[in-house]
Amino acid sequence: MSRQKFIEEAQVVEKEQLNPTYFRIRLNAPRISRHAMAGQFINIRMTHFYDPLLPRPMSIFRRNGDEGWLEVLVRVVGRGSKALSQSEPGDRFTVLGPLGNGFSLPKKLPAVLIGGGTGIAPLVFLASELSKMDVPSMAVFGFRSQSEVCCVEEMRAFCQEVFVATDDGSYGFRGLIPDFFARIAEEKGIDEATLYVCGPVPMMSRIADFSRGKGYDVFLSVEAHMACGFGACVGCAVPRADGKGFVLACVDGPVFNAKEIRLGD
Amino acid sequence: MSRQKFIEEAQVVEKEQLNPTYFRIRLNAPRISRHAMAGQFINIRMTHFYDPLLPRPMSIFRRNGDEGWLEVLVRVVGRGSKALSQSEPGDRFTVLGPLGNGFSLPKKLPAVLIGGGTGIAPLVFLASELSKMDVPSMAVFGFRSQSEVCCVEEMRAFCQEVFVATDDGSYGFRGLIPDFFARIAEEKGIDEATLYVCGPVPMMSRIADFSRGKGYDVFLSVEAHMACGFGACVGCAVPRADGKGFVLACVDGPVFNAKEIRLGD
Amino acid sequence: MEIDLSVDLGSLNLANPVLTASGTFGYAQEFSEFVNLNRLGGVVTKSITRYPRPGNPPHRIVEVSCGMLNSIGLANVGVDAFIREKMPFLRTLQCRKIVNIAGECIEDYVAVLEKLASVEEDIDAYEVNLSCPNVKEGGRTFGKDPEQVFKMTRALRQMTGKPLIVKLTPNVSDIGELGKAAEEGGADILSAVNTFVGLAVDVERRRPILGTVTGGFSGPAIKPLALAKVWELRQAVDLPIIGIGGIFRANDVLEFLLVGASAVQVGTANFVDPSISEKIVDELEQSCRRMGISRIRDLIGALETT
Amino acid sequence: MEIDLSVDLGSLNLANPVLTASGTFGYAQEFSEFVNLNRLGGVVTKSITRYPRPGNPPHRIVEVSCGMLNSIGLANVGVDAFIREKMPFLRTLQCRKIVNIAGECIEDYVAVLEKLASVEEDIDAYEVNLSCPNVKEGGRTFGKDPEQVFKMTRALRQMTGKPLIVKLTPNVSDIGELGKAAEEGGADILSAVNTFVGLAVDVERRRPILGTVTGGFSGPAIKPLALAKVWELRQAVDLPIIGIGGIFRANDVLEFLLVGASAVQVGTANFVDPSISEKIVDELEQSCRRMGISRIRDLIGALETT
Ligand SMILES: Cc1cc2nc3c(=O)[nH]c(=O)nc-3n(C[C@H](O)[C@H](O)[C@H](O)COP(=O)(O)OP(=O)(O)OC[C@H]3O[C@@H](n4cnc5c(N)ncnc54)[C@H](O)[C@@H]3O)c2cc1C
Ligand SMILES: Cc1cc2nc3c(=O)[nH]c(=O)nc-3n(C[C@H](O)[C@H](O)[C@H](O)COP(=O)(O)OP(=O)(O)OC[C@H]3O[C@@H](n4cnc5c(N)ncnc54)[C@H](O)[C@@H]3O)c2cc1C
Ligand SMILES: Cc1cc2nc3c(=O)[nH]c(=O)nc-3n(C[C@H](O)[C@H](O)[C@H](O)COP(=O)(O)O)c2cc1C
Ligand SMILES: Cc1cc2nc3c(=O)[nH]c(=O)nc-3n(C[C@H](O)[C@H](O)[C@H](O)COP(=O)(O)O)c2cc1C
Ligand code: FES
Ligand code: FES
Repeated sequence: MSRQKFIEEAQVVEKEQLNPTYFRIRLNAPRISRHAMAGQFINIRMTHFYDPLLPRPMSIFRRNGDEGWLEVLVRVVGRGSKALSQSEPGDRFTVLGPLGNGFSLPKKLPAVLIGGGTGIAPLVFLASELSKMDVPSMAVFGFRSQSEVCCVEEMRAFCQEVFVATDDGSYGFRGLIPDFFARIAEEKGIDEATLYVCGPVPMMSRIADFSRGKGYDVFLSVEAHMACGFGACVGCAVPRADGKGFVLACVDGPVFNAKEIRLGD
Repeated sequence: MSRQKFIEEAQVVEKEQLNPTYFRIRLNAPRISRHAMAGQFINIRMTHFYDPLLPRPMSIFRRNGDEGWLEVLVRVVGRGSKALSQSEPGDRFTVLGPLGNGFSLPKKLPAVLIGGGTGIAPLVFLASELSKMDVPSMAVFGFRSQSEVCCVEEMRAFCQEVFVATDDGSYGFRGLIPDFFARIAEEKGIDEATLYVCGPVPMMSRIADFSRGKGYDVFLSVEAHMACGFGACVGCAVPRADGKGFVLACVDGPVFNAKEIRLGD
Repeated sequence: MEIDLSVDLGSLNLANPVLTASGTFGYAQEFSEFVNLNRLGGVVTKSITRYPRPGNPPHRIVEVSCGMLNSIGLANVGVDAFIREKMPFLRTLQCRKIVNIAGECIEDYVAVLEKLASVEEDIDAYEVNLSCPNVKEGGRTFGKDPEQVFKMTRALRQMTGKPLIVKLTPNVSDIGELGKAAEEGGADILSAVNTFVGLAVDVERRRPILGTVTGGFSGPAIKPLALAKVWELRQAVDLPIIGIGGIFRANDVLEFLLVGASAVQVGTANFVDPSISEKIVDELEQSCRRMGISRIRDLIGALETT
Repeated sequence: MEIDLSVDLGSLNLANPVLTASGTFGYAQEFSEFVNLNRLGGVVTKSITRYPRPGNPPHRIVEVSCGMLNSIGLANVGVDAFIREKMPFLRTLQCRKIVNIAGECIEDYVAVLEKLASVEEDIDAYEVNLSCPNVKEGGRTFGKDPEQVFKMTRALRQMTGKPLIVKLTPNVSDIGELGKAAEEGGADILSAVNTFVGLAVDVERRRPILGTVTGGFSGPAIKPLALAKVWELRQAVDLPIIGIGGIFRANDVLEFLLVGASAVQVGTANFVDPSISEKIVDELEQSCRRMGISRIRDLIGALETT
């Protein structure tokens, strides 16, 4: 795997606060945008000072290769993401990408895109790609509460069906995504599918467990603490399912077949 | 000396690039502005990240206590001053001030304000105060070259006479301030005066040397590496002329009688 | 929920774990217009020596990435002027008042303690700064040699019944050894760490920026190092530990408590924001509330490593 | 003005003083799309061990103020696969190629050198990573004990005529002692420093963030410490020194040269900007031009301290 990567001085061209903690940031990064595939990520350096020091990995959420932009969906959790959320049009960030392997095309249909929180970001990109290729898909998205719900209308344009759950029931189904998906799978009698899952580890674990023994191909997009994003630091190790060492989230992933890896706690 | 100091979240309300390296930045800091005296400074914290870590001392250049703002004249020399220069209206900095002792009123007249580079900043403030009190003053300002010349018109409104020199002669007198001042003093037959001097150390040294034995009171506004700005770190030591230890630039100064201190190299 | 922030370091009880670090808080009065000093666990004075010290020539300070180097050189008014000019203010405080002492030979330290005896009723504890060159023994820092740490602690122990805090230097292979030496010498409490040795160069002038070539490195940059040292010390000794190094916010305090410190000192942060020590106390209470911790002492040494 | 950036470290001549640090530059190929590797003084491989090592469990990395902690655990393909899979690319490079080796006992290191003998014509020097626990001697890091540094260096010295670089750990009271031990053991060059021991805590989970509790601290935060260590080492030994620690730009390189290093290694910076090593070479030339320095070697050890 040695696709081309680019370092670009990307200018913020739009920023929108979607809800109390999510921000959509559009960056002008023509070369990365043109080469990006769904499931890949970029590494964004926040500042030329030394704090925060390391670039922050962010999934590619949307892109337009012709117009040369890409977007990230940022949840504010710490200093780096906060700095990103406080950027304004005109600000510049050094961006490295596209990084990692994207999602591979589904062998079993339908494609079911299961996302929690900002984990929906790479799935929105994937949905738009599948839709272009007329691959039938459905989406199951979960959020903490109504205020965080986003991208639903957009997804309806791409997918045959879109289901939404919130932890507190303030929008859509009330409860956790794994339960919700299990119910949908049963009701609809889905016994073959390709699941693309991105979200918190407990959510991904439970879906992987639930899928075991069923006719599902399951792909997980995982997060790990990263420094470089391109295989040099060997920091982003994810334990292999077979116990034989580790794979690297940044170059072997971030998308893995659920059978390959063991998710931590 | 225990005048009141304030910590304010000051908003940038104006920024103007005066020349390739000087910036004028207006900050909304009503309490500091109201209490500021000419010769005092503020300590500006650039960021809430830890790099740059320490606040940067900047002389108060102008202020309007009624409107609640003050201005600094910033020369870009390193990371902190660069960050300041890149600020935009709306940005906020934590500012501590007013710090240090200001200039005392002249006992001998005229007041001669001798400034080099951004050393002119506290002298512009001083000139406006002297002018309000109808104290006669003259100014001798030096810059590297014409492109850096600033505040001359403004000073003409405050002072009886304003002389300008540039190192390369591209504006006004050609040469260094100490020579220029010596010539003016001789030509005008100034044998009593209060000199207020702020600029590079070699310039201040030479003026202090030149003044020795003459009928001048000489006040120097000195810079030192500072951490706190209010007497706690004991970092900003300036050697005493009598060899008996040190005075502190931040609380005993930054304005000192030239007889009190020994300037470094 | 009522949050109990109090901690005990042996017989030294603090209303909360936040102390200020020696040399970064003056004689406390300098901060009285920024901080309600009585809200702090306590204050530690700058190092007091037998005679007044003017300190080192400039530059004494330089900023480095996420920290600073200093070569203040123990500038202070000396013990006599301290008693005369600084104790009257300290006496008015209700929080714990800890006097830090330093010197160039054991006799110096002893002389300082002898003089302080006259005001000892207003002092809650002594902290012994051992990061000074022992002029009588070839100039090597007292604090780097366990034997000297032991001797010094024993000598001072015999002079006072007040809690004796021995402040350790981190510039050694094995800080546990130093801690044990202080423990054997009769220390009640250890504080760790003093500054690390650092250097910065003015490339244009081809000179070190500090007048003394190297200086003491402090600030957020040293926090991971300091946490590792406190952790190492925690494995080696049973005495209560005061954690020091790069503390700027409540979360930093909690990190130190978890690795085994019973209290902390806030240093360089006071220069960046003179009101920060009190803010940290406020934040600490909020953090405990958010995390459902009713007694902060329950966090001390509670790091799970398996 | 023609600028001569070349430096000599004994018999090891570099076109410029910029090397890459072990473990931060993979096997060099990872950076070939970002950097013209032949513009560098040389590259240093990650530590190669006798057998492949998967490395430590996650988290292996955490950011701290102006730096990072790592507990990679010497993950590498092992010497056999290194020779088979990584040497072919390295062989194509014109810059200096330095192979870093590590192990858990002297025999491990010896075994790695024995195997590398078959490709030694394509290797310009060896760098010996001593910051590993000596499993046969109670797990204490080889590099903290001058006796073990001496033994290891002597053992490896007998096996190769190539320049032998001994990489020192900074986590000791006296790095000069280690340098002397390596010098006596027959080292040609010293490199300093490896990472400092650091710790970071996940307060919510009450656990260390790294799987191994403590980890190696690197990045701009450690530069002042590393400069002080190189300075200390410079007073103690005559061997050429390679300075390492927090180098991100040309000015940092010049600081290390002035305190006495003859070359440097760029580490963590490669993660922040994969093209940085080559940029530093460019900047270095510009800085020399601006400062009127025609031969960069004239700066080595040129710090004025009086
Ligand atoms: C491949 C990939 C794709 C991602 N995509 C997105 C996305 O589309 N939108 C989004 O909001 N977030 C995304 N993340 C997560 C995002 O990178 C982290 O939230 C961000 O790095 C946190 O930085 P911070 O400075 O705000 O937080 P910090 O203050 O650094 O830490 C806050 C939290 O982040 C965790 N953390 C610390 N260091 C790292 C590290 N090196 N890498 C990851 N987490 C760390 C800490 O454990 C802590 O819980 C992605 C992560 C990966 C690996
Ligand atoms: C009382 C006082 C008033 C001042 N008024 C003004 C003013 O009105 N306008 C203006 O442009 N500048 C003024 N300065 C100087 C200004 O504070 C410095 O230029 C600024 O701190 C440099 O910060 P930096 O991050 O840009 O540079 P750095 O990258 O930190 O360093 C660049 C240069 O600044 C010097 N320096 C480093 N640390 C310090 C420190 N702690 N204090 C001072 N210099 C340091 C270095 O030696 C170096 O030459 C004043 C300084 C003092 C003490
Ligand atoms: C400017 C300055 C002066 C200091 N003076 C002393 C001192 O006089 N005595 C002492 O024991 N420690 C002194 N220290 C060390 C601090 O008390 C503290 O141990 C160290 O700075 C680490 O904490 P920090 O990172 O929070 O600053 C000083 C530190 C600084 C920055
Ligand atoms: C992720 C990482 C892995 C490292 N692996 C090794 C290694 O395998 N062998 C070694 O000798 N040093 C290793 N080091 C230490 C570096 O070579 C270097 O000595 C240290 O990082 C300090 O330099 P820096 O601050 O420029 O990163 C590693 C450092 C990092 C950050
Ligand atoms: S992030 Fe560096 S190897 Fe994956
Ligand atoms: S700057 Fe701290 S005492 Fe003057």
